Amino acid sequence: MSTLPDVDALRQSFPALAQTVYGKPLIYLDNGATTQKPLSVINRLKQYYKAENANIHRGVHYLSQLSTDAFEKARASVAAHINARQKHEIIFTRGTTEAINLIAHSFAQHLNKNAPKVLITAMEHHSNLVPWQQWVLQNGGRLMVAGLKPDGSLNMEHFEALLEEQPDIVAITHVSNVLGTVNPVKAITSIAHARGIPVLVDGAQAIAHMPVDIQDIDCDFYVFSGHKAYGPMGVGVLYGKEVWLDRLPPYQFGGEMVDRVSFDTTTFNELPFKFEAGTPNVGAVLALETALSFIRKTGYEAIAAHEHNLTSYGHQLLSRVEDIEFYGTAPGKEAVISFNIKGIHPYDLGTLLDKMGIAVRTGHHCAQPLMDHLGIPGTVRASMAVYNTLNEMERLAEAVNKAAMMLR
Amino acid sequence: MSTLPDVDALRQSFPALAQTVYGKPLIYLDNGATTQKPLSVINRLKQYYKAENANIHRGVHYLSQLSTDAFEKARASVAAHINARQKHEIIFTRGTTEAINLIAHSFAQHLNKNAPKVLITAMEHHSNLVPWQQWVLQNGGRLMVAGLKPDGSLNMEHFEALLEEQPDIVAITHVSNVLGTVNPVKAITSIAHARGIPVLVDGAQAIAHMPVDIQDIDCDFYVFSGHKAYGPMGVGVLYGKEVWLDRLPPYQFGGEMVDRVSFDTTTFNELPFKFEAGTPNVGAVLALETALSFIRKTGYEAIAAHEHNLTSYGHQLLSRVEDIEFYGTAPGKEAVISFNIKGIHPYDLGTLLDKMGIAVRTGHHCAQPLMDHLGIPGTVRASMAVYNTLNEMERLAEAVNKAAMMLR
Amino acid sequence: MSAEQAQQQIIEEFSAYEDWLDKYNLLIEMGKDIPVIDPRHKTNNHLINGCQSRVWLHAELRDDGKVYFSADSDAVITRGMVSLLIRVLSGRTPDEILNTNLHFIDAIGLTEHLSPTRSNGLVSMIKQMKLYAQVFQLKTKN
Amino acid sequence: MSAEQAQQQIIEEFSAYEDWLDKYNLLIEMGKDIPVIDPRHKTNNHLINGCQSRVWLHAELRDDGKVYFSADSDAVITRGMVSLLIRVLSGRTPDEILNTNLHFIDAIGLTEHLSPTRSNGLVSMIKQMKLYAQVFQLKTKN
Ligand SMILES: Cc1ncc(COP(=O)(O)O)c(C=O)c1O
Ligand SMILES: Cc1ncc(COP(=O)(O)O)c(C=O)c1O
Repeated sequence: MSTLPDVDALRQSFPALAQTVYGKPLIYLDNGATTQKPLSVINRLKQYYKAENANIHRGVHYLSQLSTDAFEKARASVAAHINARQKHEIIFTRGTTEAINLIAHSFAQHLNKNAPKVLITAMEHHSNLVPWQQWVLQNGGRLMVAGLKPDGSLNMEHFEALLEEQPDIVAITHVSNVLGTVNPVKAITSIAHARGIPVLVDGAQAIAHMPVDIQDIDCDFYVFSGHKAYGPMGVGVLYGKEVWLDRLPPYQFGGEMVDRVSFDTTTFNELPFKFEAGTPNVGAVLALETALSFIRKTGYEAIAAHEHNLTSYGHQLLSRVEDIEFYGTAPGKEAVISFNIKGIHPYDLGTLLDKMGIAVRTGHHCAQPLMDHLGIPGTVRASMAVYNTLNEMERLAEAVNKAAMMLR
Repeated sequence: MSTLPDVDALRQSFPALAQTVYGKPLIYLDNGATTQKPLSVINRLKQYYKAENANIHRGVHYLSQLSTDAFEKARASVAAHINARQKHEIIFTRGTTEAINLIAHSFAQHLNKNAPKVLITAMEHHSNLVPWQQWVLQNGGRLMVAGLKPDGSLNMEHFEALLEEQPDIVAITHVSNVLGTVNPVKAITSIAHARGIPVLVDGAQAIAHMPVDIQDIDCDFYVFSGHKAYGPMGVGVLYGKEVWLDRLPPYQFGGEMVDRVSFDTTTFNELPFKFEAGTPNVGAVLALETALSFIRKTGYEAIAAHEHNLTSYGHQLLSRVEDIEFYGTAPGKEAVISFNIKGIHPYDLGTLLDKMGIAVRTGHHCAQPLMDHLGIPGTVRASMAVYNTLNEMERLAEAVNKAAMMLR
Repeated sequence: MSAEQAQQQIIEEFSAYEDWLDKYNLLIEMGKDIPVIDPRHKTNNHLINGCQSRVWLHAELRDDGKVYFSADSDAVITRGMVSLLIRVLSGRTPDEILNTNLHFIDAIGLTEHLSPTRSNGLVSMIKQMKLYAQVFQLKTKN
Repeated sequence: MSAEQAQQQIIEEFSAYEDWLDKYNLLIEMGKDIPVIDPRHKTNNHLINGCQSRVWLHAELRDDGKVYFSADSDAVITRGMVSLLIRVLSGRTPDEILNTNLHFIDAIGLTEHLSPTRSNGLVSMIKQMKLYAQVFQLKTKN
């Protein structure tokens, strides 16, 4: 247990966790939606706007140069964090959703094909579903959906059977935001590549919890959001293999992404700028770098060990609640507990938990098709981060018990 | 002169202005690229991440509700700032560039037409040029470019002649980022509407300097960036008339913008959510609200009076520099002075000014076609904000003189 | 009892409780007394969509010139909120309904449910009730 | 004079000045002594694109086995920087060029020009000079 993080110490640097709501100490278990931010991240933003702020690239003055250097250093640092080969394989976006839309759009243009086929899974977030769905719908194509096993893990047989129908691209989440399932994205990439099919991995729910080695996974695209990994909102990362990014046409136009513009025609800048139109969110990119360095300093191993404890302890305590049903119990699942209590609407449960100071998310978690698949309107979801405590899991279980008693 | 702002007092709240660079006090005259931020804006960001941060919409817990309410209040506040009829006519984007790309994309889809025509002007920023150009290029259409008069104002005869060729849309900047020219967007909208042609106005360089009354202008779309108006990076505003926003298809998919998703099909949410895919940049939106309220508190009238003084004083002083050439001298021009000194490369001048502590921008300012039109590789651009002083204009002129002597 | 008296009564009943959970307990209990909507009206036509819980609302104008509401929700807290609204507004004339200022929600500390961004759909529900009243008012006046 | 000696000489020349503007004055002066590129080589082929100023660079391997550079730029500060590089690297063998660590730039306080994000293209210029040396090295060895 020597690798466990010092959670008490760590909590000190998260001001948001010290709040009370309705007079009760806040227990924040909505980390799947967004995490709270350490002071180092908040201060990085503040510092940027107090002493470094300038628009970047092409500027010759001191602040512009300072900001540009910091921005490009952050790019290199993000590349190193996920072990990307080259820093220009890192594109900064607004978030996961924008990154997936970018790839879906540019890939569609590149392929320029009738009846395209995209293979996803039944556990995708809307952001990794609707962009592909709209493309195939508009072109007479087909969205192929690999099913799940009862424990919420991917039905690999079904997946492989669909793969044989030769989809144009595979888009799959690394970790399910509802079920916590960790998909075998390395194996999936390998079998997809054997058929020449590129793979996009949605890492929104992975990057805060487990080390991501892009060269090991070997996927073609990997995307995540800063705000779900202790970073600020308004920044996300799109990793793309150089060969792909070179090949795909740009998505948005204007600003730094052009090389030479005349009224008749435009040539585009090289990577990574080709995909970064308009003034980037410089401050947020620098704060994202700080957030990732917070993660490295804490250590993925320590984070995973602690979160695993939280999750299994939480499961254990909650399973004593009468009539509770869990969604997602695959081995090795991430720090998410989704559940319902028979006969109780998740909204009611969530509302009462809130009054007891516990922030969970209720509803469909932007995964309506998964809810349909499970035959439920929604779930209550407790999603943990490194700063949550075993004691908080106890208070969650007590509160769920109490609420359930009130609601029955 | 009673309306002039108390600039000394005001500067106290901009920490970035108190810096020295290379041992010299910073004179920041790159406000056209991005403005510095008042403490109120920086603190709003900090406060958000310290005590309010949560993902918004659909969340039932306290912080999520708090953030959601604040976010929607900010939307109403932005709507009021530009006198929009309805708050759902305000869409939050990443910035001006994204807003224009959104409209260009959705408008193109909506029109779904061969050989489309877009009317722009010769002074457009790449962000209000390339998105339209790429659309017309890909569909055998035509980009129509209204020319300029020698003083940098729009050639209205040419514009009206082109309008008679019935373009599908007019996209025009409110204020030129190079020339400072203020375009008569109200009159332009009126004559375009007389022909049934919708108008998009790029307000990136206007919103920090002059009151914008959307109902008075009556344009169909108006866009601007937060970071050029004392707000943070990573947030922009797209105003669209309800009838247009209702009519246009969504741009990006995922997150809050959907209503009901199944694997087969998706229905989209109502305005404004339909156009806001993924987790929005909540903190930045709230800080943008604070920035706009800083502007209102300072008062557009006071801002304009002071900036007008800065600009005309700067012009007056600089015009004594030997061989100086100004670009953009239209009556009523905004707080921008673009110039070159014959035989001196703007990069050289900018570099030396930088060493004297003066931050200006040099180059093509993302308006290459305008540079081609003017027959120059670039300009030196001093762009002012409300916190600049007459003394800074004097030091600018001295520095330009000194640098010119060194470079000749 | 007037609408105002009904509001006062509700405020009094809630004033007995300090703790949030006690208030919610009461709310949940009250939800059980809701005039339940006839199952054949539990259709999409009568559905008011909040993001998370669903509410079905039916209104009829009876011969006494008053509007009678019945409703249901799949969430019991929402049902409790709705039952309070019905207590205040049901069995009143369209005029009375339109002129009632629902101050009790604030007074009993449930203002948060009135946030337009709240995902329980309460705001749309009140709107819908007033809309019914408006329609019936036009009807009676013709 | 070796490349190292040339660097030392430059460092010494700059050490006479404390003020930034004086250093730049010197740099500008030095730009005037650049071995000017033959106009017929001032083509896009020889262009190294920084974002803001343009540099043309030509290299030839003479019979003495040494590489001779000539260059020009439309910006005089860039020309100054380039002239320093030429002073250090021109008239040397490919091996020497490849093995020279250009520490003088840092020593005279112009490190900022070496930032890969700097828009003057100096970094690409150094890369280009070393690339020429590499090509010539291969040539001489064959
Ligand atoms: C698996 C997954 N993908 C994508 C997203 C969308 O991320 P964002 O809203 O930051 O774009 C989320 C966040 O809810 C998610 O959990
Ligand atoms: C007139 C004009 N339009 C558009 C833009 C692009 O704004 P942003 O980079 O914030 O998207 C700018 C900023 O440079 C501008 O000056």
